[in-house]
Amino acid sequence: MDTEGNGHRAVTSFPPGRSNTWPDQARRMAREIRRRVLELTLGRDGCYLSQALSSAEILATLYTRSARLGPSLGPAVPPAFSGVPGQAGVRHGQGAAFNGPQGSDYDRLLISPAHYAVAVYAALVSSGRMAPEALDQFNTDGSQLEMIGAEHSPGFELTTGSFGQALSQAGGIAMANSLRGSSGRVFVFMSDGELEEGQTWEALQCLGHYRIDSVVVCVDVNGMQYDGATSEVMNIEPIESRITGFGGIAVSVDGHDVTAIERAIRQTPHEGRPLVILCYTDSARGMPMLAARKPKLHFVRFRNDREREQARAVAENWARTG
Amino acid sequence: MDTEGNGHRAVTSFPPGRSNTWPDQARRMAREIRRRVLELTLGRDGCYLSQALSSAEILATLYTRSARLGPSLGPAVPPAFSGVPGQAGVRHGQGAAFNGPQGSDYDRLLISPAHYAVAVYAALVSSGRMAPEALDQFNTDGSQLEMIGAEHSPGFELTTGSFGQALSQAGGIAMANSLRGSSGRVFVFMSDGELEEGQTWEALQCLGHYRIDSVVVCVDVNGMQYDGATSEVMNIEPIESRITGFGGIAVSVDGHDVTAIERAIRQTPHEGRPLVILCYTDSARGMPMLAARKPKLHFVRFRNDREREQARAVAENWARTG
Amino acid sequence: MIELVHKPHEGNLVAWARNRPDVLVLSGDLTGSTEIQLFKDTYPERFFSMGMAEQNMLSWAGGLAREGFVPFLHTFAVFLYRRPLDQLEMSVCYPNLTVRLVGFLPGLNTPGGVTHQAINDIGVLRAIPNLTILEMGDATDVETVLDLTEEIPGPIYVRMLRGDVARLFPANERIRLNSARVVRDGDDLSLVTSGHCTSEAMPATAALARRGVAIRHLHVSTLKPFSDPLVEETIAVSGRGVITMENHLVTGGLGSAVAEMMAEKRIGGPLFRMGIRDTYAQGASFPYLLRKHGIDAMALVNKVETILGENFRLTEDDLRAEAVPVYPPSQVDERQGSERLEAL
Amino acid sequence: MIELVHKPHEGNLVAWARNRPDVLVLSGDLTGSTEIQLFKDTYPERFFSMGMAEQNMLSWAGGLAREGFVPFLHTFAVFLYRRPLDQLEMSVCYPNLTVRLVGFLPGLNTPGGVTHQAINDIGVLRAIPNLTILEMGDATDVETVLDLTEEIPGPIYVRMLRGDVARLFPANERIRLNSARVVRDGDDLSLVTSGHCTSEAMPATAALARRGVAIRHLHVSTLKPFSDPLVEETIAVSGRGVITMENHLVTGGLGSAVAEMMAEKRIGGPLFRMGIRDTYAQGASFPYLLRKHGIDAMALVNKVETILGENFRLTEDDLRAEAVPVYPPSQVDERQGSERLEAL
Ligand SMILES: Cc1ncc(C[n+]2csc(CCOP(=O)(O)OP(=O)(O)O)c2C)c(N)n1
Ligand SMILES: Cc1ncc(C[n+]2csc(CCOP(=O)(O)OP(=O)(O)O)c2C)c(N)n1
Ligand SMILES: [Mg+2]
Ligand SMILES: [Mg+2]
Repeated sequence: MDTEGNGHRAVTSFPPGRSNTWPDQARRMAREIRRRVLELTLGRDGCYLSQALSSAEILATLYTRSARLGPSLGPAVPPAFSGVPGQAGVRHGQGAAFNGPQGSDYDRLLISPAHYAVAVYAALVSSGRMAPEALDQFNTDGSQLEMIGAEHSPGFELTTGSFGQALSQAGGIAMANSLRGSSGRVFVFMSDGELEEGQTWEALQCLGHYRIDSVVVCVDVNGMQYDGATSEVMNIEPIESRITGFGGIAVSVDGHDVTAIERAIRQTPHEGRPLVILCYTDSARGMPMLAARKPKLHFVRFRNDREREQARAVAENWARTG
Repeated sequence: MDTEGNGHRAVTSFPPGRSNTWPDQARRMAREIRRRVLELTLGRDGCYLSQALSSAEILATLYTRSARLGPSLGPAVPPAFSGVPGQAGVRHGQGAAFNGPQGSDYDRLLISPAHYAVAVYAALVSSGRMAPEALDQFNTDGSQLEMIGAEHSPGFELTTGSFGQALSQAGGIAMANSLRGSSGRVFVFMSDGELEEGQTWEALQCLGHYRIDSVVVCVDVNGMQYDGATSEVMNIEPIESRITGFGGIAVSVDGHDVTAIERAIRQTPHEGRPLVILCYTDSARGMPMLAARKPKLHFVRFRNDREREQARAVAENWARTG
Repeated sequence: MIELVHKPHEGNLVAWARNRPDVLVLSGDLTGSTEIQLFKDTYPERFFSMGMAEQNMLSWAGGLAREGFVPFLHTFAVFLYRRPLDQLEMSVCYPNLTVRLVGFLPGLNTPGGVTHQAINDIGVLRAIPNLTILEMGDATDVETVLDLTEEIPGPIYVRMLRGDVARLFPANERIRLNSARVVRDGDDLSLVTSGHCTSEAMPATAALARRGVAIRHLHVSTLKPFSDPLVEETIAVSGRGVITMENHLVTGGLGSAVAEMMAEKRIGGPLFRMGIRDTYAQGASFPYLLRKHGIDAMALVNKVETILGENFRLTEDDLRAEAVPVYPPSQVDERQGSERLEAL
Repeated sequence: MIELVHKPHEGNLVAWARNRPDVLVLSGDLTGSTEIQLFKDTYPERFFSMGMAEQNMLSWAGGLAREGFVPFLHTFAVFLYRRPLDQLEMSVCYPNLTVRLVGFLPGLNTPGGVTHQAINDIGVLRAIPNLTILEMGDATDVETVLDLTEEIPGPIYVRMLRGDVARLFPANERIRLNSARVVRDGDDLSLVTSGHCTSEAMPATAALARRGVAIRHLHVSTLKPFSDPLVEETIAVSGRGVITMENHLVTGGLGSAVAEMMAEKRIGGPLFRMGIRDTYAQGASFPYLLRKHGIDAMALVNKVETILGENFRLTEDDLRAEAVPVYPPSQVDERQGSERLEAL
């Protein structure tokens, strides 16, 4: 395993002169993800902001360090939506181009909770895989940057807006890899709400049964779902023992600590078992002004001018320290 | 809770003079279940025999002792199939009549793996809830005693031939009971193959979330499914920790020991949690001649005259000692 | 000026359930998006959060219904028929239980993309015995459908509308089972629409009327059963043909139901089915998708022109002039433009 | 004397897969009942046991197909479209992946009762974009369908037959996409059948021919797409009407597809749809259920009599005399009688 991380990363978007240790890069990327999604939240009067706040470090760690991804093969500014698979010339999974080439030398990064799309798009921008102006397309008619990402959306490879289906598909991809003798890992980014779907457990059970250890799952355990706290809506704890019981290896980490996430991925022995990193996170991370609204933060719209001003100040501060 | 067991039991089918402690009754009932299903297996040249062999003591314990069931309200010999629910005058769940009246004084017994039907029918006969000649109808055209039971079939209340759906329905029934202030428990008999279905875990999760402790599940862990050993086909172990992780209380017992099953049901504290009794069983129990065919015993047909003779001898012996 | 009713289902459900203690609401973790927050606040003891586990929710509802409760399941339509189809069939429809499925985001009417677009719900569900299928077309439909459910002991699927819903039909002319509403009369062509397409068709038929094309227009709200004599009669006297228009695939839904009636009764025709033409769709705003898939007002005009071999030179402005002013113009962008995000 | 082919799929799959290393088989814990034990024994490294977890199986297959493998899923039909409909749609059909769904126990042809009867699979699946739907009617269909799949890059659902399958069509006249087979010619009535109903109809049309009724009979094996000119032409020249006959609900399947064609093209008619009439069924033997639901040979005779207003006084014996002797008489009870149990 390449413990030195990803040699292919495009980090040119980071100003020279800054520290270029990967954790610093990742932290900067996380800040940029937050800022860009916050700006969209202000510009569009509402967005899946809390998901960016909770997952920024997870995505940044995967893109910066843990997932071996080659340089993007996608255009800096994605073209308009060209059709659904099956229509002339349209193939499945086209959004994967932004995660670079596929093959034995590379890992795969699969996004499961499709409403995290805006955070993924921001991660692509902040890792130099997509131009900043591409975000202007977000959720506009005819754009591939859909609000709920699908497999044509940049950074996506699967159509997972109906939750809980990515892990099974990852299993199929990982099994195909092993049949072909390819050593790439398959990273799956999931939300904690998805742990309520029975299919998630069918998938883990099957990964365990086939001793597939090339699948690494990172779960954003932000403790909330649409209606509120998971503990109130439908309890999922103790997640660790659920995962262990179903054949996985589970590690809980502070989901805002990039080195902790990275270390858990790199150092946890999990031979013959899928690895599940439970990234416990705060859905208001970096924006204390939102903390009072927890756990009802599934979709954030600022309520008045005062809130908007406060938020703008946060964004500007992040831009300065970017 | 009525620790003295079921005062309504009809045990008249047992010869007088025999020991009438409930464990002895239950053991006799188990023997009769095995014998009757074996006779059908011979008479029809094939049947779900191994399911009767593995589950006989579980069903016998539930019918004899653990489940508070009133006397059957069904006719000794069930009439012909009268139509599907929705057709004039046909209501859902009619097979439940054989388990007696419903209401606060009674428990419910729900059968999940519908191919165990023949064992259930035999249990009804051996507990005096159905006449022995009713079994002649088994799997004949126009009879309610279908090979794969459905909710009109004697002893059934749900239509569960597509596996893994009974536990959720039991949850709804138990929740309704508690909304109405009814104290009856809901017993669910399941097979181990059903533990592979994601829905089973959605159901357990929900029972745990709502702290529903009136549901008691008895699983026939015979270690096999259609294709062979569960460990080979799709591993489900460690079942105990899976269940604990999902909010249940799990107890493993020897599924052929009626007192162990009964004790586990009666004595295991499980306040605020559903109770799951994992009855580890032997699918060739009582018929060593079948042991060599394990774990491929999902449907048993004797292969030649010698086997049939041997089997007939076993049946006769059971009849004598019945 | 047509009335715009704000969240008709939300308040109606609460009022209607007041003296019906057996009515329960089950939520699939989309309480705010399916207008049941008020129910939850008003009757917390009758509201049950089922999380994101639709298979369990469907079977669980079956269990509740077996005990005499009347569960109303609220989630997006796709999560009522795709994820839990087996449970819907075996735990609810086979036993013919009194379960009500309230499905939101019909057809292309969602900001959520392909995974949220219930473009084939009617097609899938028409193939399920015992199930009654109702589709809401206006605020009156929404406000009166709960009363209608009481006439139907078996399971019901309601293709629901949310948010601000136009009132197209008088508030006191309640929805009736298997009974279409006559929107307009005429004998050049027959038009049968359902759901949103009814309001889409109204300006088109009005503008065409000015050009001398008289269209008999029915609004259908019961997709199953489908044996309304009014529909049959309308098809039979169909002049140059019958058009169906639905926010759904052309296969399996309204268009197919009409085709079956026409073929079996050998009446009317030819049939022109407007709808999504056997394809999945991308995520975008509703008006954009309606246009792209040819099920908006102008598409209807074009279809009529093709059938009649004429060109009426109708512009978007002509249609807008006819448009029942459902939304105050200033709010159109606010409501439907993709620029304005809504939580799902 | 018509040939009876023993397990045509089993051996065919093994032979066909020999030089196609990308072909994988996924089993839903029904290996012995879906004729893939031989595949498992022959290519153990290409056989994958997925247990009883159909949702995972469908999505997993999507993952394999994305990587260039061609998974053939084998289980009972109900467990391919009911339990995992969402996964079938979102993980397989939306991305238009090369996944093959081999579904057993079509319609009422199962000892398993309502939970095992795929009586609405065609109806549900015709509403799914990108999916091709094939139904097997004889051994030649079964033996040649794998070759046909290679012409279709997207997902395919095959309604499969198992066990001893009659050969109705010459072994060298392979199944073709969207191409019906002419079983018999005539101009009094048109008859379109699929699956088992084709062999059910043959003795009936033969006996009716002796009474002077000339029926044009087509066997359809592609349910989607459904645009075969031969079907259209047959419907158009339909004499006194068109009969469809299918081992499926009358809604959503062959009958609806024909109705759509008739209504849109304004051809032929009236249409008489034979099939299960919008109801679930009990568990019993196949012949018993076919008779009870009116889709056996005698039911077809009765339908023709009703249409023509005649009584041909045909008896079961008359039909039996015509019957393609598919099963050696001595084996009939063995094979189909409910007295003889089969494992599912
Ligand atoms: C199968 C399925 N059911 C329901 C939904 C609707 N839905 C969208 S987001 C969401 C909440 C899921 O929880 P989580 O992803 O943890 O949400 P967050 O932390 O972002 O609030 C739900 C129920 C869905 N997308 N898929
Ligand atoms: C949802 C579903 N999938 C598949 C089947 C087909 N099936 C019938 S029995 C069986 C084996 C299930 O395991 P188990 O009940 O433990 O079997 P046993 O111990 O009796 O061999 C299967 C897969 C089914 N009935 N339901
Ligand atoms: Mg969450
Ligand atoms: Mg078992």
